Amino acid sequence: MSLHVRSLTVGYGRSTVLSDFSLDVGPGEFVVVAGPSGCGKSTLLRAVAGLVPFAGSITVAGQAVRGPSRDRALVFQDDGLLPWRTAVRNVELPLALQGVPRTQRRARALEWLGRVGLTGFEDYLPRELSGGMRQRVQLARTLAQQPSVVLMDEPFGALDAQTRASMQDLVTEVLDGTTTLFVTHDVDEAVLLGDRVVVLGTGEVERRRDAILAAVKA
Amino acid sequence: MSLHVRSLTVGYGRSTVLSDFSLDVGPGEFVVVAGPSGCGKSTLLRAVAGLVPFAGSITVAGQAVRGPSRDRALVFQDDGLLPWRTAVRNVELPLALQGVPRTQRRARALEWLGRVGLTGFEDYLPRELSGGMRQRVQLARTLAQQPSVVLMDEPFGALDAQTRASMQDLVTEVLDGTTTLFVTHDVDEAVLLGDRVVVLGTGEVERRRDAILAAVKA
Amino acid sequence: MRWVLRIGSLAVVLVLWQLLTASDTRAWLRFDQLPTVVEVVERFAVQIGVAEFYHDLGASLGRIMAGFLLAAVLGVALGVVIARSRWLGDLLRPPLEVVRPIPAIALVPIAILLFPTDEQGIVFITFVAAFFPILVSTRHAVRALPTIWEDAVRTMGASTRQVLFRVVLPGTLPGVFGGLSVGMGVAWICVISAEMISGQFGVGYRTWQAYTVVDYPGVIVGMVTIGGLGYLTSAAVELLGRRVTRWLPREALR
Amino acid sequence: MRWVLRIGSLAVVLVLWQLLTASDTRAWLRFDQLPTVVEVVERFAVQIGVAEFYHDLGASLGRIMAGFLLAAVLGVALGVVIARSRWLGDLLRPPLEVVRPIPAIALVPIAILLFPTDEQGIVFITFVAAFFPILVSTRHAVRALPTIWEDAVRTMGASTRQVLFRVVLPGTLPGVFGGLSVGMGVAWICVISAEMISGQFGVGYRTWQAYTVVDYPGVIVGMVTIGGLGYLTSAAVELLGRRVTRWLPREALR
Amino acid sequence: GTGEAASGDEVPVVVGYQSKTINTVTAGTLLRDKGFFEQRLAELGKKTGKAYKVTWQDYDTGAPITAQMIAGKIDIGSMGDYPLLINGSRTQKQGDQGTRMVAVTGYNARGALNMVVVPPSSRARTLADLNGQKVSASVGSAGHGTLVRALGDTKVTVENQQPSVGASALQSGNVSALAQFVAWPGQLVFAKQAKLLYDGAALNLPTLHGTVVRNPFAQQQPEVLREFLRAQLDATKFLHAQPLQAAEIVAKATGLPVEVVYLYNGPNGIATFDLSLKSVLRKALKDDVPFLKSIGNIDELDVDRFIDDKPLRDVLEPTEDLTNPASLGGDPKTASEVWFDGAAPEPVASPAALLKLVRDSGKKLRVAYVPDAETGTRWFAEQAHWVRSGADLLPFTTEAAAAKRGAVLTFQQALDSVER
Ligand SMILES: Nc1ncnc2c1ncn2[C@@H]1O[C@H](COP(=O)(O)OP(=O)(O)OP(=O)(O)O)[C@@H](O)[C@H]1O
Ligand SMILES: Nc1ncnc2c1ncn2[C@@H]1O[C@H](COP(=O)(O)OP(=O)(O)OP(=O)(O)O)[C@@H](O)[C@H]1O
Ligand SMILES: [Mg+2]
Ligand SMILES: [Mg+2]
Repeated sequence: MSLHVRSLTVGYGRSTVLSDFSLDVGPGEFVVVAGPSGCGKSTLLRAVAGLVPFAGSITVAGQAVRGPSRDRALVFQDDGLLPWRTAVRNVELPLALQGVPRTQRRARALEWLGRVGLTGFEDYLPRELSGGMRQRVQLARTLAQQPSVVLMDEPFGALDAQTRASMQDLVTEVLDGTTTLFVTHDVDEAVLLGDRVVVLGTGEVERRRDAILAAVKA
Repeated sequence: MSLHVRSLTVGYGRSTVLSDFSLDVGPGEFVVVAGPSGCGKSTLLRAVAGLVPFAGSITVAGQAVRGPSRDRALVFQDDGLLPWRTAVRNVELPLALQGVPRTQRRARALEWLGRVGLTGFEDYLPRELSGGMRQRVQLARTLAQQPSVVLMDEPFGALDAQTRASMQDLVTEVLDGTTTLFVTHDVDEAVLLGDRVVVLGTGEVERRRDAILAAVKA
Repeated sequence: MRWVLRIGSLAVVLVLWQLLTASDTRAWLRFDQLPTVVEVVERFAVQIGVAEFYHDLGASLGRIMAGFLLAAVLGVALGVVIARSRWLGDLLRPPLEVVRPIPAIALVPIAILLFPTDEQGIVFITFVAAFFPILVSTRHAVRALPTIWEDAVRTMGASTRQVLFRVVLPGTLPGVFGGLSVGMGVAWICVISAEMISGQFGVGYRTWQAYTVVDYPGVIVGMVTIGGLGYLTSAAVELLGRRVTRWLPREALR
Repeated sequence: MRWVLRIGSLAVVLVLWQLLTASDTRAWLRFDQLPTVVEVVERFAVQIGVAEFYHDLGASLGRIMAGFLLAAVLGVALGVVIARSRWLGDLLRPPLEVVRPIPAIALVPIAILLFPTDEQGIVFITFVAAFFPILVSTRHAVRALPTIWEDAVRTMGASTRQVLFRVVLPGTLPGVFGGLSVGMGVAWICVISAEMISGQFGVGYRTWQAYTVVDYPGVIVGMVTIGGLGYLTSAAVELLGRRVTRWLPREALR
Repeated sequence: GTGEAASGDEVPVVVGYQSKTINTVTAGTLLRDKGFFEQRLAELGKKTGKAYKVTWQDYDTGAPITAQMIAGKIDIGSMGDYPLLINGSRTQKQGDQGTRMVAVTGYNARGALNMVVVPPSSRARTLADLNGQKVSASVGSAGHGTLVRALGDTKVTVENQQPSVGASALQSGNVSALAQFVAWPGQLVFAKQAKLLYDGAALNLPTLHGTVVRNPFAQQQPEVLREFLRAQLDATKFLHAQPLQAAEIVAKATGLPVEVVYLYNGPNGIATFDLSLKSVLRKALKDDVPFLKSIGNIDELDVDRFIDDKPLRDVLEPTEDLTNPASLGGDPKTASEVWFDGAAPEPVASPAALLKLVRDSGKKLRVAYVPDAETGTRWFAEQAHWVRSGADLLPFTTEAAAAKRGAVLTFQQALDSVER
């Protein structure tokens, strides 16, 4: 599904974070969003997710974004797990909201937990997991939801190189064909995963790195 | 100050995370701690900070660790800022606890905020700051405290390459001569900052990388 | 060991009371006219042999439970609604806030005139007593709820109702259980006012009756009974609260 | 606009009451014997011309404030202590929990016997009323406090006292203010019980006296006065609470 | 403690009373309003050189007054007969620290201070009609005692409620009848919220209210007690001399309608005000003890020890005479009183004459009082039940009593049938 951001302006009362920002993402495109700390990357993702009020327009598959929807899932930069649910029950949550029957959703959630390397930790509460483990539970939860647009805010920030590599493989495989906005500070990761890199900055410059990417991927 | 960890064992009820782990850090040494997600890096740092009960012994400058102290500051992996205090008042906190007079401590806090690139954000509450900005406030707070042992748990995980580089410079400068345990997943960062890298893993192997480091730093 | 301390502390209080009252201590506070523990225990021993005593217990427990359960359901529901809907909050808060401080005894005539039977009036008063603490605590708990959990489930496509049941209710449980515990206590502290209507039985009724004939050991037996029942019911609420809020980080430290 | 809604909602309640009582409605609930709004307003008009009315207001406000302030200080302090010290918790909770449900009216005879002056007894009862909700809410708020803030300041070398004042108190303020708001309400709902001791003046005393001559408009004037005073004092607590908890994430959404 | 706390030259005196129990006004509401006690203490102060500070405390029942007396915080109190006995029994343990009954405030020699009323729509005519129904009473009060004694074999469920709670219950229909003491029955009947079912006078057992004093206070401040009794006598005399004015004072202070206060405290009223501790009244108190013991309200009480008439003897010569000093003149068995709107109450020789006057005068009637033809209980003419007896028309307080004498007429029917 294609995503179009037009003249997006987001402010938090005392400061305007994004102003007149535009971005077009084609169906199934994987766009990496980069930029200095505090430039508005998370804000952009939250706007697309429908979680902050904005001026301008955001459309997904021609439909204007007015609020959150299950089609646009967000992996939060901060810990977005529900602390009273165990790991597996956190992953089950989107399935439960979609009305998947109880036994089926547990099986699927366990499978996703396995794919992020957390078999054996399904009954742990978030507070009993390490930072990187919580990030992976969040990832599993979002993948289980199978949204048509995925928004990821530094999903691998707390992972060691090896785990990160296997998560990258997972994402590449699962999100193939899914429109994705992916925030990362890791240049290698950007190059590896992104079809394109958008750099937010003081002037919200967009830099095409297609050439580089094509060379690397080849 | 030298730090000695001897036969450290930490468990959380259902699982033993570190068992019989030992580590010696010389005075002023900068040790990078690495290892796969969930291997116990944060646990190690919390044990040295005196925040979790443990078996075995930890000594700092010959003194056994029995609980937290202002000599062993910890930059938390999760957000450790007090949400009801503005950025500058969070940085002032360790100074206030040390009894620094009000005007002086504000000036010093503002200076530290400036050094982490947050001038102009001093009156922002934590919830009004981006993830990377909050990490930098935490960093400023810990540096302002001037402890003799610094424990940092992925302090730059949410920073873009450029900001990260300037923070690395800052840390190198300020913590010169301070005993430091530093958790990071970034190999470049480990190589750049560390005098030595300790890899925690299934067998808690310690690998000396002094040779490599010496080559790079030269 | 912990139980020894707990029971020991109650024992110390009793011994202190006995000493103060038996010696007719009069140092600013005046214990000289209060009944001694021994007098109260003697009366208690008589009471627990009387069938009427258990009838009173049962009646009061039933009334309190009915009023409390009603209050728990309505208090939590309205507390959430008021905290989350600006519109409904503006609409419902003013009348509720004005009614909230109205004394339970002042409701006695209203309850009698309004309700067809005495029991309904009694349950109504215990309901009102428990309702407001639960409402207010729930409202405050909802206000203090972090926003990220709600944001998370909304991007999973949760409806307003699902947000309420999946996030708001579980997330506010620690605060809500604080309110339920307080509400249970307040329901008991109003049991006398409520049972003034009764005219026949109930622990509160019996206690007030003892006072109208200035029978102090009787009053204290009533107070102790109410204290005991209140303790048990609050302890049940607290226990349940602890069970459903095991996920709190501080629970790992116990 | 918001104020229109707020005042409008009170007006709707009044109109409804007038309609139900004036038409002597009797449909399960029975409004036929209750006074109409007009009767009450007439009586109110008379009351506000009487100097005694203001004397009563002042006396009750003073008593409530004294009891409430005492309760706020002691309730928060003990709530924190009980939640944080296992030892003191085990020691203090059993006696406190048994005393907590004791009805305010049941304390009347005790207060008369225990305190040298009536005013002390009255303040004691309002104190007890407000104390327990504040204690329990504080205890629950401390229990629900995230551990990381405390860990953070402890690695800065904070003493136990500093942890209390820098982390526990500010961090629990949202819950504590919930408790203060409830406590204020409960103090008012016990004002009649407390002022039963008085025998001379006070809004609660006057309301009960009106009831002893079955003067329903007088009772309702008393209830409305108490409702109004209670509303104002709770609103003051809530306003203060809002000011000191501006940092809550949800406050950004208002 | 007030008496013993007397420090320096200021002597505090705390008086507890029940404004709504209008049978005690001479030791409470009226006494306070007229300031007789303060005046007498001022006189006394000139002799002793001390200042006296009186605090008045008004409660709704006798219980808090007794509680405060036990705590040593009220020195002089007034209450009804059963609360008096409870007061005596509770403080008896304290021995010399206890209380003493020192005077009567008012009494009714036949017991008409207690009555049973039913809602206006009730079909009950006698107590027996209440069989199996709920009756509200304050257990351990004089109203309850009257009910139990009068019920005989009739089985009712007694709902033990405070008087005001019982009144609400009666209005809402949650109880079928209310058995209470002054001024509840009169007030409810006057407000047309109830009608009289049973008049306590039918039992012919005296009921009374009285004054109690804390013994330590009486011993330390005997002259203050004496002045209190003198002041109570002043108030009693004032009430006898100016019954209407006294009723108006009490009505204003309590919020009760003046017509109701005047029913009880007016000339030939239901309450006879006299301080004397008459032997019939002492006996009545003693006879009440077994009843209170039977319902478990008191353990034991030595009434003779509790009653102490020495202080009173310093003040007046006690009398055994039972006639009401506040008289309407004429034959007390028939003397009636009519009160037209805008005029003062005026005596009428008989109920029949009263009817004639009301019908012929054409003036608007405010209220009229007639004595029950049998018991002499003063009652509202409009709420009385009338029976023709030859040329005469006789009023009765209850329908049951009237029905025994013939066809019962309402006030309006009686007015229409009185001879021109
Ligand atoms: N409170 C707890 N209760 C139970 N187990 C816990 C608790 N905290 C941590 N653990 C377990 O301890 C192990 C190590 O956690 P720790 O946070 O030290 O890992 P880490 O090395 O810092 O990982 P990461 O790189 O993901 O942050 C994990 O397996 C985790 O499940
Ligand atoms: N609730 C808020 N109120 C006020 N300002 C806010 C709020 N949230 C974010 N901001 C401001 O918006 C700007 C952008 O924040 P955002 O979180 O989008 O940055 P980011 O690009 O994600 O940074 P990082 O890489 O550090 O996560 C920051 O300057 C921040 O101070
Ligand atoms: Mg961000
Ligand atoms: Mg970690």
